[in-house]
Order: sequence, then structure tokens, then C-alpha cells
Amino acid sequence: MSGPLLTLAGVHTHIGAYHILHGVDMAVPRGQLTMLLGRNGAGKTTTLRTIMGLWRASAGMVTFDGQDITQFATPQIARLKVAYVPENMGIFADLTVKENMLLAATKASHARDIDGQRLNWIFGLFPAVEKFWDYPAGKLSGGQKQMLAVARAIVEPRELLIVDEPSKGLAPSIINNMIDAFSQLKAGGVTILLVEQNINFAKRLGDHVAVMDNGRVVHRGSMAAFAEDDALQQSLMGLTL
Amino acid sequence: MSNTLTASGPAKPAVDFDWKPLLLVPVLALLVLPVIGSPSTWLTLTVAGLAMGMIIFVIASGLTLVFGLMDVLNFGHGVFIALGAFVATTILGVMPGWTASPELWRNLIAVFAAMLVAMAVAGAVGLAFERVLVRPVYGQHLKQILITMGGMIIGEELIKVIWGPQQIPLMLPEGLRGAVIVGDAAIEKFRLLAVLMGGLVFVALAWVLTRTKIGLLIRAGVENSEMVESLGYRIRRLFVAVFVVGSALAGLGGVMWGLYQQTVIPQMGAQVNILIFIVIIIGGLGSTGGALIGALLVGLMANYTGFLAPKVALFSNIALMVAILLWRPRGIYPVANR
Amino acid sequence: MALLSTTGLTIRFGGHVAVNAVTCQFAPGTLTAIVGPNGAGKTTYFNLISGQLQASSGSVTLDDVDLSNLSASARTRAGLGRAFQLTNLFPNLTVLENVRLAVQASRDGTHRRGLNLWSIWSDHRELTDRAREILNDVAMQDRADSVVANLPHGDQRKLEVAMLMALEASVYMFDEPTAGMSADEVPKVLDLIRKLRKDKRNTVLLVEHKMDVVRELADRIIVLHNGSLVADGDPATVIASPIVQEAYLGMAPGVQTNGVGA
Amino acid sequence: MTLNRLLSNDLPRSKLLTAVLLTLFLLLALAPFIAPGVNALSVAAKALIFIVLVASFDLLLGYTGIVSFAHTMFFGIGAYGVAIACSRWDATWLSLGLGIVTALILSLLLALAIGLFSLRVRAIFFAMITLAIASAFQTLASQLSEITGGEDGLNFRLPDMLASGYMYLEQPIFGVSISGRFLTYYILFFAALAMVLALLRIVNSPFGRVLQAIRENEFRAEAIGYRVVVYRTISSVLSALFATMAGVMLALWLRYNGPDTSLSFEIMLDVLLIVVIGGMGTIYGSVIGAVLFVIAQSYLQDLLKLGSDAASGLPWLAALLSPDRWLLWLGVLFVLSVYYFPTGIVGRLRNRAAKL
Repeated sequence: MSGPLLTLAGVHTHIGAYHILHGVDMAVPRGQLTMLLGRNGAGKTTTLRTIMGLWRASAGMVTFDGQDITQFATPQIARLKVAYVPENMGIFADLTVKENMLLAATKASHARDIDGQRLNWIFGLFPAVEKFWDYPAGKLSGGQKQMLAVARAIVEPRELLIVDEPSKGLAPSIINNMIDAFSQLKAGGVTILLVEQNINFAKRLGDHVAVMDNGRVVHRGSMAAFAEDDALQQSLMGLTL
Repeated sequence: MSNTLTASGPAKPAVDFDWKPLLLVPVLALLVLPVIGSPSTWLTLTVAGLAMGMIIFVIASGLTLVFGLMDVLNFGHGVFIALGAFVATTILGVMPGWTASPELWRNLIAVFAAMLVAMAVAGAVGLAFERVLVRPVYGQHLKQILITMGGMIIGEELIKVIWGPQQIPLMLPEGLRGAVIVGDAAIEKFRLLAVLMGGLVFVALAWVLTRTKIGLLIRAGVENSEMVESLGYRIRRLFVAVFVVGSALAGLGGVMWGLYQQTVIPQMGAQVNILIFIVIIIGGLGSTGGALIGALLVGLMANYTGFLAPKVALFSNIALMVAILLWRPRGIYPVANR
Repeated sequence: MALLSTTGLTIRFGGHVAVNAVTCQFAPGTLTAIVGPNGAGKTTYFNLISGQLQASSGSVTLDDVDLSNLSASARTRAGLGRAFQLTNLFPNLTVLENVRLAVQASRDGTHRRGLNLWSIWSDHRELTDRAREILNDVAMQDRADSVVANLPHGDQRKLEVAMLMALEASVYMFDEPTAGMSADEVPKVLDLIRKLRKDKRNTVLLVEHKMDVVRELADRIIVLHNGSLVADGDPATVIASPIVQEAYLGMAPGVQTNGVGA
Repeated sequence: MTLNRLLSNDLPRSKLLTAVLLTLFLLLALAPFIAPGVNALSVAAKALIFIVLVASFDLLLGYTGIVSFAHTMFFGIGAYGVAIACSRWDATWLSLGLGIVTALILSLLLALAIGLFSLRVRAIFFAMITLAIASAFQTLASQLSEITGGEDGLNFRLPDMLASGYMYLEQPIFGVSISGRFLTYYILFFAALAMVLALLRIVNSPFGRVLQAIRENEFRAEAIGYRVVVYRTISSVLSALFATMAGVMLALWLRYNGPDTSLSFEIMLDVLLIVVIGGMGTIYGSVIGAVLFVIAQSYLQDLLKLGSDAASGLPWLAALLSPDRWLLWLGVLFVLSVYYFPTGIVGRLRNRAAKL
């Protein structure tokens, strides 16, 4: 099947009294990496949460693989092999790293049931996960938690990986790890949607780019073209100093 | 970044189990020994206190998980206690041949039958309670308090309609009456059974929580239910299951409480409820281990002060709660993110 | 002479240092923008100043008074006014009541009026008049009797600024005041912030992502990165500095982040 | 204009509500003349007592957003204050006064202690902790029988001027004898009126607005410089003092007090129900709710008995409709009103008026 894996059409989201998304239109092509960029408060995180069903769209439609998932509950969406890493990483601090990983392996009831080959591949990408296997996850540093969060999201094969600001607060060496991991995942056929503020990170990874402002997508295009065009970056993101 | 975890080489889990609260129970027991004076009286009271504590734990464990998992304040938990106890009067009432039998195993079967039926009934009513009363008020604490309180009144009145408003005796079967003599101390047999049952429930709960996937989900859900949903699990379903099991455990606790007191009254739920609240506040909302320690402390305290100064028994438990909260304002074992 | 200063302000969460020994002075009559990538510690730094978080070490002083051990509300009474990133109002009260509550809490000793149990609130004309004056300033006078929960988002943000103005603080702190606003609403809020500076005794601190906003308003920029102060100066200099370009735009390997400016 | 000020500028804001309040006011003011029977007058007196009790609880629940289950404890302290003083000492005004003052001081100290302790713990604990304290207090009251008369309670005499045998006029007026009982009723009436107006003043004062702000958004109230803890504690203390006065009124009317009369948990539930049905955070709701409730309690039980007799063919239905199961229907009503009627009678009437 061709066509985008995920589409949003005219999506509006209200949080309490606040109207956050004002008609988001975007498409996430299969097997590629799409960057969702934009200033703080532009509505990026709300968009991801609406895709995951954590907030309900008040108007518009979200489709996944051709199927309308707008009214799906979060677990239903997750079971379509969509993994989500929230901005706060969603690590279970009182559980061990092993238990965090086991939770994400929906089919495994014990750690030994987790696909060993896949686990070794993850250990290769993120050595800290192996190193601190029996530690309470709350004891990890911020960067280690971020690695665990991504490792947890890919412990089973996924169709779509959604990550909110993977580079946030990370040291440069860890960022390189992340970039490596996402490249390998993409090579394995996974579709990836990342929210980013860090333009350099975005430039090194993205195939496509969507820029949000004021609850709408205001620019769509290829990452290469976007990276070339300083004026465009400046006008859309206000980021260039 | 982290100063403990950056060292190279294989990392070993840090042993940082918080053991201090575990000392509370023996310390309390030993502190009152000189006050009471007679070691045999002390032993009798201590066993009675542990038995009472175990029963309270059985009841409180469900409530604390219900709170932890869905942030639901259930003030109606007490109704399942009374329900279980009244169901037990009916079941034991229709098994006179078994309860009056001199053979212990027949007595035990009667008691276990009463417990199983009480748990089934309390669990089923718990399911209805969750669907009808609790579900519409998820996330609204004020309404939860009011609605579940209303639910308890209705439940208590319905019990009066079915079993009558008066006190009903709940006699122990033949073989469980009387006491075992240890030295100078008389220890009632049923109290030993209660300690045993409470221990079994704790072990079973601890096993489920730490060794199974369901337990892992519950512990994770207590911390961050949204993330559990994002991983593909239906937390609501899990919550309903925990609510039903919690209600069933309250029913079981009600049977044990009724047998411990040897009478049941429709208001018993509301009375025990207060002890339960003290226990889960002491333990830290959402913590099973905390609930166990809290329940044992409350049970011991109630029995010691019941002997030393009966008029202030309930106040002693409030004083205990105040003391613990001054030490740890969020309870003995506060759960992360709560 | 600094009105507000932080000395070695630090907070650790577990092993993570979210704000690392930030020492900085803010003079009266200035508007300082605090910028930096997400997660750099800007909001945490704000929380440490306004008392929503208690620092692990370091101090905050206002007018030579050490605020470090005071609660958030005591710091507000001492003259630190703060608006929040997420709108944070009294949703079921009217616009006028929201502002009047802030006027009543304002610094000239009148916060004690909150303890007045026996007068009729609506009799306190001076509170109402002042509140209406402020609503006029923010062009919301015709909204005075609307219930806040029913207001559009932009108006709620303006009300947030109005409440801050009502506090008559000596330091005003804004955390992304224009977040989530439509383009035509932004200039209105910026005008309000400019108004606050007219009184030269005041200091304004602003956390902001939108560089156009920063350029337009600020007479000084400080840059936080990984919790540390990495640059400080007038907008032109700071924007030109390569270290800031790197820190702000991305973390290419080799960026030195420690010890600069701290 | 003066009426406006008397009501602290907090008018009913609905014609129907105004009419209802006016009717209730006249009914209560003229109760001894309208319904001179002993029972009917007791219903009116009970309504006055509940109006004060519920309005004082509304200050806490409706205005400050605090759920406390210890409100009847303060009610009981007021009633026991009078009962103990008047049964231990002579039935003089002095003993009565001393009893009232002691009760108020005790309530103040207890409310202060609970308020200050609750600083240490999370807000959601408050409801549970007050429940435990109230229950312990009730147990204590029934066990300290040397002081409180235990389960039996205390019968006591009041100064002669309040006795029903004490006649102020030889001839009845409009068929009503002007006795000490008559005087007692009007003491209660004017006390209730004064206290409701005082509560109305408090909730409409600068202080009252801060309470509402705390209920709406505690974090922000703290952030604009209000010390939430101080306001909460003052609100708890005031609410406790008014409840104590309601207890005093109860004792004056009944000349008896026992644990079931003033401390029982059932009264706490009644108070919750009334405040929800009347309309939280309105004070007026307490007035309407209390009168409705007392009338229902006094006469609906008779109605239930009729229903129960009529259903005698169906034993289970008869059991459900038995007057003893009054609380069952109260519970159902309570749950339904929390779901479908959260703003209560006053909220509904005001919304209707606002839409017209």
C-alpha cells in the first residue's frame, strides 16, 4: 500500500476552555522521518497527544493506514503498533529498567520472553539500558532516561514511532546515539514522527518537515529545502539569531 | 549528571530499601511491654492486635490500590465490609451441620465457604458500584467523596432491608472457639487463623504485584496511568478489576471482622471505614506495604489502649496518625508522582 | 544598583542540575529577556526566583532583602509579580473580580484587606476603580462582567497581564506571555508589557522563544544553556556571539557550556 | 437600600427565589401564630437551627472548597456546652452564658488545631482526617458518662424566663400564649436571622472573596500573595463557631442533649444533603434547603408509612418504603442531586433568571 501512513485533516483540539489546535493538516509518509517543528506553544505536543488519543479532537479526522482512528481510545491506537515517547519521557521511576522494558513488550509476560535478538540490538544502540538493567529507572540521569524511553518504544516492532523532543537536555554524545538509532530504525522500515526545537538535530535526520504556528501547520516540504533556506527558517521559527 | 551511575563496569542495583518503617511495629510492641507489665497479658494483646491489624490490612489493601490507580477517593468502601459479614451470617446459618461439627476440617470448610461467597457477592456489588457511582465522577474529588458517601448510605440501608436493622450474632464454628494456652497467655484460635489469612493475602498480593505482568501494570498505572495506556493497555479495565478485587477483599475482611467481633451490625462498615482511612493515610496512599505496616500499628494500638485506657482508644489511633504524618507528611511509603 | 539579583542560584533534581550556579543582577528600569533552547532551565530559573521551587543553594535578593527562605506568596508581597506560562486564573469569577482580587493583594499594605471580614466588598470603591482603570489600560473594560472561563484565550492572556499590573510589584516576570496567541493579539500584549516599564523603578524579566519579540522589547539578553548562564549582554552583542548561535541553534559537538558567565 | 446593605449587596438575583425566601421568612417569623401546635413549632425551631448549621457549613464547603466531616462535632460542642453548664450549675443566665463561652472557646481551639495540623498534610487527607476525629469525639462523648451523661445524654433546666410554664401575659394574643417557650422561639429566630446575615456579610467581604479565589485556584491565590493557609484556617474556625452557636440553639430548644441528638453522623449527612440540594456557595441555598429538608423529614416519613401500608401485599416493597428506611431515600436523593443538580435550587433559579 502506498499513500501516507498517518494523516491529519482539519484537526481541532480544545483543552478545557482553551482552543489549542485550529485545524491541523499534515501527512506522515511511510518509511520516512517527518519532523514537526515550531515555536513553543505552537501546538506540536498537542498534535502528538491528539494523534495518540490522549486528547480528543473536537473536529477533523486522524487516519492511520487508511483507517479513521479519530475516535479510538489510546490503547487501541497503541495496538496498531504506534509507539509514543512523551515530552516528559513517561518513565516509571519506581520500576526497574527491566520492568519498564517488559511493560512495553505487550506480548511478553516475563523479561525472558522478550525477543533476545531485538534486545541485543537495543543494547547495542543504548548500552546504558543493559548496564542499568536492574536499577530503579528513577535513578537514571536525564539522558539515560531518554535512551530508556526510546528503547522502550522500540522493544517490539512498530509501524510508527512518535517522539516528543528526543534531544531535549541531552549531551552531544548522546544526541549522536539518538541520531544513529533513528537512522537504523528508519532503515528497518519504521515511520517516524519527531517533534523538535533543535534545528541542527532536525537537519541531520529529517526527510520531511512540517512547521506549526498558532495551532496550524504553516509550512510543509522537504527537510533539505527547508535546511537550505535560512530566510524561511527565520520567518517560520524565529530561531535564527 | 548522576554521581552514582556514571562509573564504568557492570552496575549493581543500589540497595536502598527504606527499612525504617519496618521497625515501627516491633518498636511499638516493645515500648508498651513495660507499661502493661505482665508478659502474658502483653502477648495476648499483641496477638489480638496483629490479628486485628491483618484483618484491617485485608480490607485496606484494595482501597489503597483503587486510590493509587485511578485517583479515586472511595468513601463507600465500608459497605463491602458489612455486606461480606452479613452474607457470612446467612451462609453459616444454612450450614449448621458443618459449624456445629466437632471436626475442625468441617468447621474450616464452612468458614471458607462463607468467605468465598462473601467475596463473590462483595465483588459483584463492587462492579455495580464502580459502574453506576464511581465511573461518572472520575477525576472529580469533591463529587467522588459525596457520591461514594451517598452510595454507602444506600448500601447500608439496603442491608437493613435484607437482613434487618438489628445486631446479628456471628458465632464461630465449634472448633475455632476457645484459646491456645502459651505459657500464661491465652491466645484465641481464631486470632491465629486471622493472622494466617492476613499473611496469605499479603503474600498473594505481594506476589501478584511484584512477580506478574498484571501486578507490573498496576504498579506502573499507580505511577502514570496515561503512559500505561500509551503502551497499549486498557487501564480502565484494569482499574475495574482492581476495584472488584478490592471490594471482594473488603468482603473477606468483613467476614473476618464479624467473626472477630462475633456480632455484625449494618453500621459496622462506617465504623471500620474510619480505621481504614487512618491506615491508608499512615501507609501512604497507593502503597500496599505501607498499608500493611499501618494496619498492624493501628491494630496493636487499638488493643493496647483498649486495655490501658479504653475511653481514648480511637484517639490513640488519631494520635498515631498525627505522629506519623509529622514524621512523613505523605505517609510511610509515599508513591512517586502522588 | 541592582534591584533584583541571584547569587549562585542552583537546583538539583536527583543527580540532574537543572539550574547551575546562576549569578545575575537586574537593574531597575530594564527589561531582560531570558532565552535558551527548551530544557535549558529558563522556567526553572523563574520558579527559583519567584519561590515556586526552593533552591538547593544560592540566594535571591530584592532591594537588598534576602528572599531565599520566603514562600512564593511572601515573595509576591515583597514585590515579585509573576505571570504564568499556562493561563492560571480564577475561572468561575468575573474579569473584574479577578483583577480586584489582585488589586486587593497589591503591595501598598492593602493585602491585609483580605482579612477584613466585616465590610462589603463592593463598598471598596477604590479597589473597583483601580481595577476598572487597569481593565481600561488593557482594553478589556467591556469584558468586566464576563465569567473568565468563557473568555477567548487571547483575552485570558491579557487578563493575566492585567492581574500582574494590579499587583504593583517592583519586578514583573513573564513566562512566554504570547504563547498560543494569534498574530493579531501579540502586539497588544507587548504594548502592555511596554507600559509596565514606563515606571523606571520597575524591572521586567521575560522568558521568550520568539526572537522577534525579544528584539523588539528587550534591552538586555541572557542565555541559559543546560542550566548555566552562557551569555549576557545587549541584544546585538549576544545575538552576534558564536557561542550563543551554537548553544541556541543546536548542540554541535565541542560546544563549551561550563563556566561561561557563571 | 438599607435592605440591600443588610444583605451585603448579595441579592437573590431571581424573582422566584426572592418570593420563596420572603415566604420562608414570613412563615418562620410568624410560626407561633400560624401553627401554634407543639409539633409544628418544633419543626419551625428545628428549621432555624439547621439553617444556621448548614449555612456555616456552606462557608467551608461552598465558599472555601473544603470537605470536612467534623462539622457536627462543633454543633455537639455547642449543645453540650449549654447542657453541661446548666445541669451542673443552677439554671441561671450566668451558667448558660458560661456554657456558651466555654463551648465557643473549645471549638475555636479545636478548629485551630485541626486547621494548623492540616497544613502539614495534603488537602485530600482533610476529609478523611476530620471523619476520624469526629467519630473519635462522638465515642468519647458517649463514654465520658460522668460529664456528658453518656448514651442517655443530659436533661437540664434553663432559666425560668424560658420555661413553657412562665407566662408573660395573662391573656393569649391571637390564641397564642406568650410564654417562655414563645420567647425561646423568638430568641432562636432572631439569632438565626442575625447569624445568616452575618454569614452573608462574611462571604461578601474582601475576606470572602479571597476564600472564593482559593476555592477556584489555590495556587494562583498563593501566587498573588494571599497566605492560603491563614485564610483556610480562619474560615474553618469561623465555620466552627457558627456551628457551635447552632448547637447552643438546639440545646435551648430541646433542654436535652445526647450523642445521637447533636453528634451523630446522620446529622452530618443531613447537612451535606441540604447544602447540595440548596446550592453550594450561596448561603441562601442553606435557608431553602434546611426548611425543605426539615419539613420533608417531619412529614415525608408519614407519607412513606402510607406507601408502605399500601404495598403490604409486596413485602419487599413494603420494607423499602418503611419509614425506618427514610435514610435510603435520602441517600438516593443525595446521589441524584450531586449528579443532576450540582448547582442546587438556588443555582437553578439564578440561572433561569439570568437567561430570561
